[in-house]
Amino acid sequence: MKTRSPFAPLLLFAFLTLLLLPVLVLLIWSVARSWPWPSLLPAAYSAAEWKSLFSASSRLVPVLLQSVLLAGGVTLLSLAASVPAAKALGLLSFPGKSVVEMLVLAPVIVPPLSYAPGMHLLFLRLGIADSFAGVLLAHLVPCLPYGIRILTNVFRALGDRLEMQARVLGASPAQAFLHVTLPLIAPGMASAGGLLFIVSLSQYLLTFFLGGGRIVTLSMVLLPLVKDGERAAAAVWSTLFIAVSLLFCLLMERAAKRCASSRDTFFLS
Amino acid sequence: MTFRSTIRTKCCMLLIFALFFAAAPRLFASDWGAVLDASRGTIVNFYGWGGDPNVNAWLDTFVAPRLKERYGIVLNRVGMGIGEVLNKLLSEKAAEKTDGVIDVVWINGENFFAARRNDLLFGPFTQALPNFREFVDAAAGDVAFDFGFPTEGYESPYGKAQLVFFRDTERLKEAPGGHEELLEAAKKHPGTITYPAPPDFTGSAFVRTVVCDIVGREALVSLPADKEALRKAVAPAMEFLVALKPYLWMRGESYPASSSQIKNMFADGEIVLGMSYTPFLAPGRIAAGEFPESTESFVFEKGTVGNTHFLAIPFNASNASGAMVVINEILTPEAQASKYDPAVWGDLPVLEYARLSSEERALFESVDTGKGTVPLDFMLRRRVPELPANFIPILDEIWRETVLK
Amino acid sequence: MKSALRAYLLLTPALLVLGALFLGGFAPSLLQSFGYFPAVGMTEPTLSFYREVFGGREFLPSLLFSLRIAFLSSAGAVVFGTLLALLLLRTGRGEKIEGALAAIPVIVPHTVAVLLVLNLLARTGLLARLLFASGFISSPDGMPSLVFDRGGLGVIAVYLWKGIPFAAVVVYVVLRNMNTRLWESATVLGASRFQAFRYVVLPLLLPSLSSTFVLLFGFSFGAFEAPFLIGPTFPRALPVAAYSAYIHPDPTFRPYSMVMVVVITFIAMLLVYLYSFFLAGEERAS
Amino acid sequence: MANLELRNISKSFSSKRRNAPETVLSHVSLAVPDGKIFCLLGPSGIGKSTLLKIVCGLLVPEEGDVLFDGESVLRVPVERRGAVLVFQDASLFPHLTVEENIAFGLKMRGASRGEQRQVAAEMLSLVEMEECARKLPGEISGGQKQRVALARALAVRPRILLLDEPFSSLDARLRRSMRAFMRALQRKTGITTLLVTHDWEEALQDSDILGLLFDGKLLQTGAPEDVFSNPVSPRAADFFGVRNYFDVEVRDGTLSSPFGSAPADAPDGRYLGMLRPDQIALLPDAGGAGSVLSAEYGGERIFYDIVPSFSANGCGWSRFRVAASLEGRLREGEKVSMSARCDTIRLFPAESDRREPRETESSYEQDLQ
Repeated sequence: MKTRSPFAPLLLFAFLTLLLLPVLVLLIWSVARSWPWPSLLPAAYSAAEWKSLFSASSRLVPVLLQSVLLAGGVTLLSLAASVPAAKALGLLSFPGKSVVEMLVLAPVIVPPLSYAPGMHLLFLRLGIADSFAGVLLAHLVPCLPYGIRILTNVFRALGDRLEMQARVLGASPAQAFLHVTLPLIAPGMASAGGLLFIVSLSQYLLTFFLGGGRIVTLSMVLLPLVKDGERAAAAVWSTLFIAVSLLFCLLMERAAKRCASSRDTFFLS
Repeated sequence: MTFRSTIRTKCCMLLIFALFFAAAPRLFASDWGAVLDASRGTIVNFYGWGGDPNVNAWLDTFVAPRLKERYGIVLNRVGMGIGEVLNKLLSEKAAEKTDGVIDVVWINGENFFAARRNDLLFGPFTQALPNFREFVDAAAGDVAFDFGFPTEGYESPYGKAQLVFFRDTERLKEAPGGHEELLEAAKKHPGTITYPAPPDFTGSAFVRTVVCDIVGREALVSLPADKEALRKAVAPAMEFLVALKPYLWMRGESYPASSSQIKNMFADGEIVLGMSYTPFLAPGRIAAGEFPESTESFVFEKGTVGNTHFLAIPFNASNASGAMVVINEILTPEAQASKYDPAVWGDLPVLEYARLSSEERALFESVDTGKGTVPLDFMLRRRVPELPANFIPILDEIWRETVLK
Repeated sequence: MKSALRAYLLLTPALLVLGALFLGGFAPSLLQSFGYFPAVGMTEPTLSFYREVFGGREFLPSLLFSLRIAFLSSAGAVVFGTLLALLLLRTGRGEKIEGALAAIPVIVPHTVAVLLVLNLLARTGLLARLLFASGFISSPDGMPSLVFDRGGLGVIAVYLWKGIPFAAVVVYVVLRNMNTRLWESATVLGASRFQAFRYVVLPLLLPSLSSTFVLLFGFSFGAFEAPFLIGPTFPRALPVAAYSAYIHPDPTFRPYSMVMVVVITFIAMLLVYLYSFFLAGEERAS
Repeated sequence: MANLELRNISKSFSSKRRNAPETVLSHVSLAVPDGKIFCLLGPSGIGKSTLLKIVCGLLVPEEGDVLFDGESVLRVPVERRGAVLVFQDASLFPHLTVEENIAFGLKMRGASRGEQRQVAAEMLSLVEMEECARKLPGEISGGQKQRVALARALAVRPRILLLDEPFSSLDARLRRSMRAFMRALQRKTGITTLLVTHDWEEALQDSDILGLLFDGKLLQTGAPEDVFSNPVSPRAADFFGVRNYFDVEVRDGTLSSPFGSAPADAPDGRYLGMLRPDQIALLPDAGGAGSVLSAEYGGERIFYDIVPSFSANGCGWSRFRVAASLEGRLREGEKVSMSARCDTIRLFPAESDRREPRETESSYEQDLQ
């Protein structure tokens, strides 16, 4: 299938340009002061929006802190709940499995609008509405399915032979999990973690409904800016959003690689 | 939620409100010092529309530092539309949540009406505010009534606004003085005029301005808040808007969702005529280099709708005393004069001019209202009071059904 | 039996969260859609809100609009994504680009994607400026309406921008893992390049394409941000209409919103069923 | 049906790891007369399969030409060339039934449904798989898959049939019966066939013509028995299992080896002598020239590893492999004398390229694969 024709690379280039050009335009907007019709490039540039991003009134630090803590917490909790669930779905068969699989899949497609209003009432009664903990819990719903799905595939690929081997060699279930299964699924967990972090970071409606405006994440800042047409400010915050996501993903990828290499030495030793 | 618990909540609420009605004026008048003490070192969550960076900046850089300095209060501004705020309060009420996070809410019109009807507000509290008693004429029509609905001390005036049009004089030579001329202008410049879709605040006000221009306010105010009656009464205005449609931006198939979009489109030169509920929007934007120098504001000959916007305290505010201190601070001549400056916000003051000292008057007189504005007294003379609050959602619906379809 | 017990035990934390929050969150919406909303004194269950919403003049256009943008955007994403995947495979650049390609749509949220589309496709966007510079149009008004338009093109563009790379990566991975000998066998048996794709590769891709289609369809049908930000004033996408009814100042309007929410959820659950069906097919195939 | 000719084919792939392109085929020429089976024997690598892909048009050679019936087909695209390749893994389309798989090529040519069905039925009966017509590839066994793959290839009535190790993934018994089946089928259809394999027994039994491919070069071509008994080099000899090597010297028309002397018509000089395991006889002999290292029971024969005492001089193997009859079984460590008919010794130049076998024969065979 690898034939050389100039057409295919050209088409590929066009595709990638279409996909990436908008991001470049975004960067230009973030430093544009005035960009009147019909100039192709801004008439005046200024770093004002970037400066105001770092001024006190932008609340950059609390927003970033809240975003990262929230998404990080959601990632950790989701992973913690996903690992056992994925193990059950990936390796065991039990009555009602298909129903469980559907339920576990559902929040990927069913939008937050379906459950956010009711969840808000529920949380009000539990006294965790408008709180960090409440938003954290709420984010588990759209995040868990991703974690479970990825890790189910990991468990399926891994099988339970190695864990059984460990048991035969005298490891307790906990030891077998800790010393055999966990190192083996760690790379999968790391890459799932990257995705979970972003899914959480992107949640607008849930954060809005359950956080009551007190939990201000990057998404919460972004949507009104886009809605009200604050293009330069929106561009700046968007860039920040992408940078944070990217950074976390890279960290996770490195963690995954480290896990993978440590897994190798584990095998060698 | 059980039926019995609902009854119980209702009784509790009634009791609390009754207590406030009876005791509030005396209690607060004598104990403002206690209110100040109670609020020192607290956080006040200020919820309101956050779509105008100028307004946000004023709250963050003018009001917040003063509160911090004078009363040790931390002002936490939360940008949230009033619809969302009311819904949140409603859910909280349904769940009997008594320690709500919202302390101050920016509100007026039909939203105040809905909030009052569902007992979502704390009060009456305005008479407890020293600055309200000193500078505000509580009996004035635009303070005692909000879109025709009595405020009864449940909200304190924040600022006054009026719908103002602006045009690029280079491209739109003549300022349309009324709806017919607006249609003429649209025919002459097809696709370059539009208005935000109601229920956007500005778009809704534009529709009411057209209604008042064509039908007249007097013909409407006495009607009941009944959809069919109103539909009949405003039919000529809706017909006009339908006639205007083909000449609008995107042939009227779609409308900008917000006034900020209008602002961007005007700045981009996509439209030649815009409108804002902030009377001094244009000069601020000209100064910032966003609007062309040739921008000029104008109002219809028969006037445009204007109103007062208010601040209220939710029924379950955790920090009601802090909220009162914040609202009281916003009623100081310094604060009111500061936001009057078009470079800052351009919002009209709510204080009674006659009650101000000469130094305080000087604060207002020193404000430069900038280029391209309509003179304040000229504008105020052409101010049409808002229609009754409960008409607003009905008119918005009629617009959706007749014009948008 | 013991393994079943163990499975349930392992599933408990996840099911607790999903059961309590997801189902528990949906239950009040369902109740309110039938007019049971004690907080505002509505305690008589009724079907009248369903009747009113279904009979209303905006519901059907909204539903059709949502289905339309969901269908067009996900079908487009699948088609163009497949094309992109084939290009990646043919040019042999896949390995390098795949990672970045997979990352872009994931790390850029809908809200930012909306901003990108606005910057590019609005009447004074970059595309219009390029057309103006090359003399195709003389004013922004000459630019066809691509955002805020009734067809929802802007919204579709947002979903395409996110969906194409997603579909491309899914298809690319399946293609890469597909035995190239199948393709080769087809051609030595006399299939042209198109025939080999049509009769061998496409049928084998079909389970993945279907599940990707359903997934993207579900996303675009239920998501709120994009149509809220750059959708037309009329008809509004169903989630936007539901949201607007939800924030109506009069709380007695909430059941109308909840009827729409229930409709959205119902359709989404149908899609979930379809998705799990296709997913099972995909797993069988691999 | 056609005769096939390859002229001077060369092909290399650019390797990512090493910068230099890796030569896979260099100047390979061969001819297969109409209706014959040409078997290409060689260690598993890309070379053999690459050659097949070049014949059917999946790959384009850098140099050389492919001719069917004397006509170059290089410019004919793969789908119209009429050379069908059957892969080792059968490569059945998993989403199509057996019947649909067989009819696939006809469908591509736009044959009517009736014709498709008729040919499929014919082919199914040819490969004796009528009962599986409606099954999916996932539901039939490995041997059946290969038969379907053959039927699928034959259904399009190809001019040339190309088989890429078609049975190597099957177990030994099935492999044997499939090979017999394939031979019978080929005779019946008389289709020109190019087969590649790494199994020398298969190659010897199945081919009309045998070619040895090593390191991208064709070492030797000819009738199977000829190639087997007269290898052109130690490398060629090694294709057929372990061979025994030792020093030989020729002087004045006389050959002298550890096995004795005989007249030889080679010029004077040192040579490398070779004998197959079955060409050496063993006798228990306390004063013999070797000792039994190990014995391996091989069914009809016993294979002995013998340590010869004459290996020290540096040129021959340090261990000999001898195939003996079951009678008079020798014990490990027993001293033996080895004898052979000296006129059967095959002579190679002394500096011939050859390798010492590893510890056991099986590992050597693996090495070949």
